[in-house]
Amino acid sequence: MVEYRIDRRSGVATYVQIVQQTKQALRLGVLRPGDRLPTAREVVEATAINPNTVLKAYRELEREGLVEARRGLGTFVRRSLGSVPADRSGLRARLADWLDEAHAEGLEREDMSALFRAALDEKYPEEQR
Amino acid sequence: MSAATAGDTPGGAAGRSAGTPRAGEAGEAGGAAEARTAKEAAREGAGSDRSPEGGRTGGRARPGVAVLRLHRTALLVWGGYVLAAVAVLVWTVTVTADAALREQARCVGEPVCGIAATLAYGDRIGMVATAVCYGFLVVAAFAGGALFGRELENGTAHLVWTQSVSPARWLAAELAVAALPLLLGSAVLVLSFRWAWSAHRELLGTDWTFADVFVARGPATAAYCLCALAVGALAAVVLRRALPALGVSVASVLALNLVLDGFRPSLWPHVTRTARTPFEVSGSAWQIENGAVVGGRRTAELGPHLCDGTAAEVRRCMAEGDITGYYAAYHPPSHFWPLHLAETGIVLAVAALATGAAFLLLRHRTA
Amino acid sequence: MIPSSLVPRGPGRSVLRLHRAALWTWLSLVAATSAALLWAYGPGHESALADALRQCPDGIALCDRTSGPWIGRYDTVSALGTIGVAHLSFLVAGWAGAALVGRELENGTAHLAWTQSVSPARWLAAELAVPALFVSAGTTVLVLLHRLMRDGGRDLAWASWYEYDVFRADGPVAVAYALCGLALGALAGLVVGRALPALGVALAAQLAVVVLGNEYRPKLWPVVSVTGTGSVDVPSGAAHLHQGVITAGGARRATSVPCDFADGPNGANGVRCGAEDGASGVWATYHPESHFRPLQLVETGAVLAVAALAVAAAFLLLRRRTAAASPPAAAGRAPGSVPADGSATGASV
Amino acid sequence: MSEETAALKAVGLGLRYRRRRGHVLRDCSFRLPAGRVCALVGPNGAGKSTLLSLAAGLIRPTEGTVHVLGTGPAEARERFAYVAQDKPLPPQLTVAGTLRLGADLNRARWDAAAAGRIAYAHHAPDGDRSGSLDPGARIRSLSGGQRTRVALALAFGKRPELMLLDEPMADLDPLARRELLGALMGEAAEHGTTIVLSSHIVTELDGACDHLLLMGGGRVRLAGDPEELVAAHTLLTGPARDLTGHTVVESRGTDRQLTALVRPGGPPGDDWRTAAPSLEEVLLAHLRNPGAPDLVTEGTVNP
Repeated sequence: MVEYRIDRRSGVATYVQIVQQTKQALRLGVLRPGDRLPTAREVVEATAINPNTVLKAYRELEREGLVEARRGLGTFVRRSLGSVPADRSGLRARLADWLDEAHAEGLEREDMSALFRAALDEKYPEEQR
Repeated sequence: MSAATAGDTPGGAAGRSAGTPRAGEAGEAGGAAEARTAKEAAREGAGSDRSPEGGRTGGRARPGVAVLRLHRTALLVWGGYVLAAVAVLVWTVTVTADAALREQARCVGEPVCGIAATLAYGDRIGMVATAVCYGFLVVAAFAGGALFGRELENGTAHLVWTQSVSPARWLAAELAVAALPLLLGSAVLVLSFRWAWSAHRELLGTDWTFADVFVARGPATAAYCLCALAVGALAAVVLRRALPALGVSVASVLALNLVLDGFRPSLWPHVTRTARTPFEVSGSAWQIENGAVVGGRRTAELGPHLCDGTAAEVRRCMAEGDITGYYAAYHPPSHFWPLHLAETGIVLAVAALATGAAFLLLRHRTA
Repeated sequence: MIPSSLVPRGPGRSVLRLHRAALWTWLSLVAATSAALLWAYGPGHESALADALRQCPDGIALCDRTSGPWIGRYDTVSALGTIGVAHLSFLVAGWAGAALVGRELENGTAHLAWTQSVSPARWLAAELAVPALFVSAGTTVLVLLHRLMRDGGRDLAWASWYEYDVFRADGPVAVAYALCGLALGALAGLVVGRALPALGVALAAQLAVVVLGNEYRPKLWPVVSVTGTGSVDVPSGAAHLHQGVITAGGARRATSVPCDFADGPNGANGVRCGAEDGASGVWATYHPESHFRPLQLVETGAVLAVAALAVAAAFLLLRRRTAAASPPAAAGRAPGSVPADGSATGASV
Repeated sequence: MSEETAALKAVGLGLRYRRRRGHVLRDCSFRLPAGRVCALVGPNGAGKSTLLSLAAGLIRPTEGTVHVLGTGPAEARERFAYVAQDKPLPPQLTVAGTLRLGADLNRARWDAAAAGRIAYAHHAPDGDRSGSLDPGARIRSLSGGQRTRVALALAFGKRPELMLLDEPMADLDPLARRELLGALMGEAAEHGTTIVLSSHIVTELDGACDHLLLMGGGRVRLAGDPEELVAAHTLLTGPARDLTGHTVVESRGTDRQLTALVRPGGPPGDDWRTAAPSLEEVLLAHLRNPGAPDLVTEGTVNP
């Protein structure tokens, strides 16, 4: 079961945080098709946010076709998000190699992260929110 | 309730999933809440972890039970007091009276004789009479202070009024729950006192006209208790603070008692006896006034023994003073009940007025 | 009684401010009682005397009958005045227990004071000293007026100097009892820590002191003992205590009542007992009216000693409580309900 | 969505204590739709407690009316819960006795399990129950936070449609605040309970409330969805200029530079740098400027 972590000072709208964290869980395989998302009650009891915020996030996920609400049962994952578990195609291993290389070049952790993000933004500019 | 924040505790999710809801249960939850987005979602999937033992109790609120719960100590104290008074009376009428009677028998014809037991008998009966009669002062203190005053002062009353019980219903419950034991206890006290007082009249110096004996021998005892309760409630509703309400309610019922004590003989028409010669009314009568009839007018300022001497001297004296006879105004013992019931009625009327005023004021204050 | 220079200024003033309603109540009570006593001394007495004289033109002392509307009013007012002054100490005790100390502890005003750079001991000193000033002053005024009323109304007053209420209202013991009420009330308030129960405890304690005082009063000064063969003379106005017969062996045997009352010469009560199984005489003990003053002073001392003990106990109790650096309220806290460490928060919902 | 029934509605509501002391609450008109979680914020003495007492029917307004759940407070008594600021409880009862008191007084609605969860279930991470309440403990012996918990247990046990909570967080530690908010949100999620919480700290309710009532000087200054309220305001910074056309809430600055919080009446000129204010900035600006016009967003005004 996924757990949401709400950062009130991030400046990112609360419902967006839930959407993003759900998607990340889908991407990492923490959530798989058929899994049930926590109920609104469970989420708000743990995070003390307004229930409507959770529902708005779930509606957003439903609109994107990632989850579906089954009456009386809960909200369930319909499909996973694109990515295959990294190691089957060796992507993750190659990324690890790249990190070793960067480390050998004397790059700090922050430098690697900035480098990766710059390349990512150049290739796939951030989608409109 | 749930655990701390989700992020803080790795065990949190497991703890929650243990309470995984049963499907389909969510839809019935929610009482009469308005339909809304969250509710819809709850029905759609979320489910509820409402525990099965969370069934609701049905029926109307029971403020009476709640009042008992809140004031159990006071109830126990009242019960203890009634029992103690009855015990003292029983002991006095059996053990002490025996000793006093033996003492009296010993004293017949003796010029020097201790009468300690007889005095103790009278003292103890008189003490209980005082306690039974003036118990209403303690009731007033309790009603103004602990029962209503403290609840209004510390907000317990507000707590109750926002449960499913209206202020008026709460006041009614408090009055009723307090009135019932007061009535029962008063009845026990009055009946036992009547029994004890009449058991050995020959040993008692107390008369039926004594203020405390007069009240303690009938329903006026209960009436004063109820009045003290009502006045305490009114004082508390007006002042909304325990100690001032206590002071005001005690002072008010004491004043009422003193006023009625002063007017007591006037509450029922008295008997007037006139005669040409001086006379004494029976010792058991309550004499209010006596004097001479001077020129057809009753004058209390002239005593019945103005003219002494031989018959001729008396005649002359009366003629000189224009005294045509003597009179006495009094209540015979048979007037006890009309006098007592009249006083009871007045006290109950005051109690009713105070109760009405308390309800009106409460209604005026709250929505 | 206590010079104002001894009253700590800051806390003293705050005591006055906190109990302004009580101050006004006290002042109006003293004023009302004073007015009643003064009325009974002046116009009331005059009208009652006129009533009496109308019935007894020859003089009141020999008149067996005094009644009339003004006499009735005079009797009521003077009796209520006596009762009022004699029972002031109960009012003081109840107030001190409930409002002065009990409520301040209950609602935390006391703790507020203790955190305003006033030590608990100084707070209690101010709590006691300021009311003591007003209580002493007011009671003294009332006692003086009561004496005035009784002295002026000797020709009409029926109550004797040794009757419980009269005795307690007619001299310095009135002030002593009032101060004792204050001290006992404060102690009860400290011990109980809650207004309404403290009220009950304070009243009960004061009642005990007053009842004991009434009971042991005759023993506070040596009694006068007289013996006679057939009768003894007890002077008029004396407080007659005990009497009995002297047996042939010389032993005194008490009897609960004088065996025979007879109006002796000069209005004195002669106690005459017939010869009874070899009695050689009779005896009686009494306090003459001249003992009023020594009895008052000894009882005043005794009651003030009780008050001092109560005050000392209050200070000791306060020191023991506050030395532990925890407010009195914490004493009653259930064990385990307060978490010992910060990790488990007691107040969580 | 049921916009017809307001959980709480005030029309010209006012209260004053005798003539000489003036108004405690003056001409309050607003409506709170059912199902909302409403933060009632404002400085001390703003009239928050008075408003809640009026809604709870504990006092009678001197002017105007207040409707609770579509009816008067007295008629709605069984359907709302109220927790007063000082959390009054009978000191002589035990915790369990207090809950039984609640059961006796709310027989029609009482949910013993819901009350017990609030009072007794204290989930420390390692199962430590030292912080949970002893049912046999007397109310008198409890700490402020523990008493708050019992008072809230009474409110939850009633299973109300509307909760009126006056400063419920004041005595609680941060963890307990979070747990209380969580429990309240759970109640709202499952039963659609309308919740009104008063507080003078708005940040602690951030994210939890979807409605806001700002009180100041006995008036309702702002009412509505906090996001809408914030969106209606803009922070303008620029050379001192004319601000006509905009509703100015607050403006501060020197001759050369001016910072103003406005409700824009149109697109601001190019000289202005614009920024979105935070909710706290909007609230504080209104409190600092009692003369600024009140704002009640649509949907929350009385029809």
